[in-house]
Amino acid sequence: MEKVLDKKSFPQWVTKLSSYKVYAPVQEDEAWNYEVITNPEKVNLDFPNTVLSPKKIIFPQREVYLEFSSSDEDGLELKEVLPEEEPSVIFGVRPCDARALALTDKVFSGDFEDIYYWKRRNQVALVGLACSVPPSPNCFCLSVDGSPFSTEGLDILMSDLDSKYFVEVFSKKGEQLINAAKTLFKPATEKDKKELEKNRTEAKKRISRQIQNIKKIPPVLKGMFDSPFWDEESMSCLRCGICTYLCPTCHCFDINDEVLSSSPLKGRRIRTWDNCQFPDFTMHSSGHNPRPDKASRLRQRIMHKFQYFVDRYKNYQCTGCGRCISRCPVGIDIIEVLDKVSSYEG
Amino acid sequence: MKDNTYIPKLAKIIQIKEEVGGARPIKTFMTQFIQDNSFSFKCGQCAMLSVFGKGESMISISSTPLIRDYLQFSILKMGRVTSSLHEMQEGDIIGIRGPYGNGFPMEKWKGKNLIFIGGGIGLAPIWSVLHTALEKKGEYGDSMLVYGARTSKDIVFKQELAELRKKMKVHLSVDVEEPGWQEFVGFVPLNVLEIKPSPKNAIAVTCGPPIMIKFVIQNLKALGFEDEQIYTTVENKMKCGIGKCGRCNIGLHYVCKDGPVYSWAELKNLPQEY
Amino acid sequence: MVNLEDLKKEAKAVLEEGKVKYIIGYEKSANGLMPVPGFIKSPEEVEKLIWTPACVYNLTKFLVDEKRRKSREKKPDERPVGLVVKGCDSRALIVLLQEKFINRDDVFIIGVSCEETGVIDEKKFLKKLKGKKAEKIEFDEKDNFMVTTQEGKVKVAASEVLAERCLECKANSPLIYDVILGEKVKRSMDNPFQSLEKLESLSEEERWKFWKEQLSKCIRCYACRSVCPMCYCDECVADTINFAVTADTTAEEKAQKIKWLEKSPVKSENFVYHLVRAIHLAGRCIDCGECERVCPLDIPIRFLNKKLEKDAKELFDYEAGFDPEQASLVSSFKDEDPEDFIR
Amino acid sequence: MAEVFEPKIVAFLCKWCSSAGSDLAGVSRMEYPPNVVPIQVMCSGSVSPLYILSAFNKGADGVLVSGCHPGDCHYIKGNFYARRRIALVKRLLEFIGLEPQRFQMSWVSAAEGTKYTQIIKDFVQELKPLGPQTKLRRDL
Repeated sequence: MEKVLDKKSFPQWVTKLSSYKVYAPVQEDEAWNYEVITNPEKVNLDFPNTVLSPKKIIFPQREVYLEFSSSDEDGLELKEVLPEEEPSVIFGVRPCDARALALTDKVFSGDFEDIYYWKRRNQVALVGLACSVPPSPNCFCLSVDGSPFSTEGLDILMSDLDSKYFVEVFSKKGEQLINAAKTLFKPATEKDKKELEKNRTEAKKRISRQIQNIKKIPPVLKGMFDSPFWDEESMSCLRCGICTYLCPTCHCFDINDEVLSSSPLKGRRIRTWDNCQFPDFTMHSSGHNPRPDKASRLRQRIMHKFQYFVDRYKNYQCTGCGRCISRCPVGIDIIEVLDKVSSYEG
Repeated sequence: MKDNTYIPKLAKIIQIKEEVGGARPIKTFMTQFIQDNSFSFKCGQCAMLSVFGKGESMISISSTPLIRDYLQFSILKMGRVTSSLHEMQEGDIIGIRGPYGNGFPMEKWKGKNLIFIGGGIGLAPIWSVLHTALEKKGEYGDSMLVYGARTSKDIVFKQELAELRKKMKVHLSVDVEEPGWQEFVGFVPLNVLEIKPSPKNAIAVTCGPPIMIKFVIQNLKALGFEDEQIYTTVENKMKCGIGKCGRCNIGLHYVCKDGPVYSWAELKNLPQEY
Repeated sequence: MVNLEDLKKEAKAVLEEGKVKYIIGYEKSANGLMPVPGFIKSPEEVEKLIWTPACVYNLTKFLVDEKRRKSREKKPDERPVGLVVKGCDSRALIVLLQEKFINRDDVFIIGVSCEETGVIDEKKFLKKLKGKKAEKIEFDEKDNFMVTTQEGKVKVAASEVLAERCLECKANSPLIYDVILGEKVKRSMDNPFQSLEKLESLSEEERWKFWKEQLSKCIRCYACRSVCPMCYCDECVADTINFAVTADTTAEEKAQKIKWLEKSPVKSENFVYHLVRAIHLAGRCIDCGECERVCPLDIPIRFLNKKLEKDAKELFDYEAGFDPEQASLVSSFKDEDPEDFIR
Repeated sequence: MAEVFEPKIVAFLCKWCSSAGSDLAGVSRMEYPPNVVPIQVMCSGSVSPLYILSAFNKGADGVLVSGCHPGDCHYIKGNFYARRRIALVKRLLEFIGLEPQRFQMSWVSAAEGTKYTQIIKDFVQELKPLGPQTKLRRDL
């Protein structure tokens, strides 16, 4: 289903969605992030790359998933804590962030379906915004099977046609959002479609960065486990967690208990984000650590995204959003690392 | 609604037996589920034990799946969770979730002689598959156990081992000379060379400290065992147990889901990340 | 004006004599304005070295990595490591020497003076360019920078894009060095705590509201700790495993270790982490501003350290990183230390 | 009667002086509010800032660090180090907006039972109007 929406009436659409919890990119000083919006009039869809991707709404950095308490009469009691019923909408989702969620969907399904993830995922509608101008100087979505207007993971994709948005709907959830304000949407005309195609070809040309030959990387990586390449490349790494915590496709997590009172015992088991750059990620309780230094951890980050994930799910676990390049404190550039990998004969 | 594997089922500790005292104590716990007992598993699979307020720890199930009314775990006191388990009394409640891991491919071992080689607490995962093989006498060839520990005090399942000698060949060893010890003195891999088990129509299963596994596999290959005939289990830090939290991988494999049991044919091609 | 060729010449000389293992300096990065930390191993590679107003990193942190790497090698190469050092970085080096974390002959110091200006604050700079993409930035005369963008060269006044710490700079040329480049010029220094005093002047409730909002944003990526040269502990109280675990650590030790803060990135735990880190930096932080630069959520955590720096100066007349022989702030005392707050 | 707020105070008392002072107050049957959770430490110099932050994190409404008078320290210099460290912690906590009255330090010798009770009385009086400490308390 293809429609057209005047930019002027976009705020009315957002107001009509009052039964949803509405997220949109919100600016605070220089940084943009997806937050719950209070005033539909002030939703601004002209924004650079957000610091954190919409993943933080569907796979929050911290979630309580089990509460345990013990009392003298009925001993130990467990209570499963499921996410609340909150139909929500996220506006301004970049295609690369939506593709990232489509990749994370693969991880959290399979033989052990993660009901916490899926409960949230199913109640959040993703309204995408195609990138007419690359939101970050380091976008490289074209190199990893993505594009500035890809639709994977999205319920609706809005593309900017100066005075109006070209609106494509892909799912029932998307249709419900449209039906909430049916009158605002007009059918798309041939002229709109032609203009859309023109904009899209230009948008593609504006993506300045790309990986040389991505196809060569997974096979080359297979033979590079023991190569000294990783020592040289990780010399400047400071072992912080920025590249993984900001990455829209990273899904590693940790499970810990938090005790509110010890007698009578009351507490909860929580899941928080975790990442492979920290030492306690893989350290055995005996102190042995299979990945003891930053070289092995850089290797794990690159291999997981460009070889293990490719073997297991037939996709690169990277959608080219460029956040890890823009925010690395020492300027380690994953594109340069990958270009060196593809031309590496160790 | 598919059951949520993250939520442990409550179980009561019905019996605790102290196997080994001293600085590296080992205790065997027998646990019984409070509500349903529909927990079925394969030999070599593990379960995530929960001590609420402390955390979880992945432990291999050492009782045979043929026993329905309890699960047995032998636990070496190592960290926060295992220490709290060691402080528990009979009747205390813990959480168990699982079963996790691929378990031993026993269907491939029909009619084969089974050679079990264990070191220290490594006997726990072997205990389950060894008793299952004994129970189903006809299906397998004759089995043999080669087991060693640092000192005689560190040997687990002492009474059961004496019982076992009546049913199969058991070769014990201690690492260092000890008054009153008649059997082999020295590391387990050397004991294997001493016993020279025949590789003909045989499967070798070895669990124990990584250093022991390395030399046992070396010696087994010297004795003519093929890579497909040698099985072992791999240890890595685990938190989710279902291949999602991303930490226990060796190369492409998540040890908690695709492992912990690997034949040497598979393991030798995987990177040394355990 | 510091001449880049002199820097290359010095570096090449030291490398050719084999006096150093390698030199840590600022290297041209392939695609951006900002340089990357460079590890120059051979004399030919010195061509990669650059010195521009974008050389913001405090490279002293890599001495911590070097020490860790050396401790893991069986036969380590005992030669010192060359290090390109600005004025503020040299103060960080002095604190590491003062705390005996490294000895003087572990490092060959190539000092570079910022003279009249300093280094840029990347966010201020990009905001100033309003979207135009900067290819290169160079020191120009006295106090402005020459920026080459796609539309040609543009002059930018240094003071508009300088990093906060450079506006409050206390050491514009290195205090310790084996070789020095650029003149040691006295610099008119603004009040070193001007930005801090604005925050201090707020009421208690306003300050609490400010810090509550800021520290609730923290996602505990620990970039501030990873980039800080003073944060060199192997085991940090903030980590879940906050002590050295070896084969013979007993189970009791592991079980009894106190978990000082939860891993959850919630306000209360973020406060414990940031406040204890600030206290552990009291009298050690030399205000290189890296913690604030790298924070992905732009949390102004530098103010926590600035506050303690101001207190150390006012209460105990103590300044970090000026004298390697000086006793450290919290392991020394004076009889006349203030005690008016003690009942 | 509205439920009166009783502040909970965590007091780090140095074993040689302040803790002995509080014992003296107890032995001499001196009356003072029971709001204090005393933690005996070997010296006020051994009170790490992490103890103070952890106390507030676990819900303390007030924290007191009490040691020997300068010159009386069993380890000669412990209280001098404490003086400096607690001064820094106190100013940092004020800077982030914690009510200054919530964190106090005192010198109490083994003979000053009355002074100890007076300090506790004053402390409780100052804390009562502030209400429970919710700023640094765990919000899990």
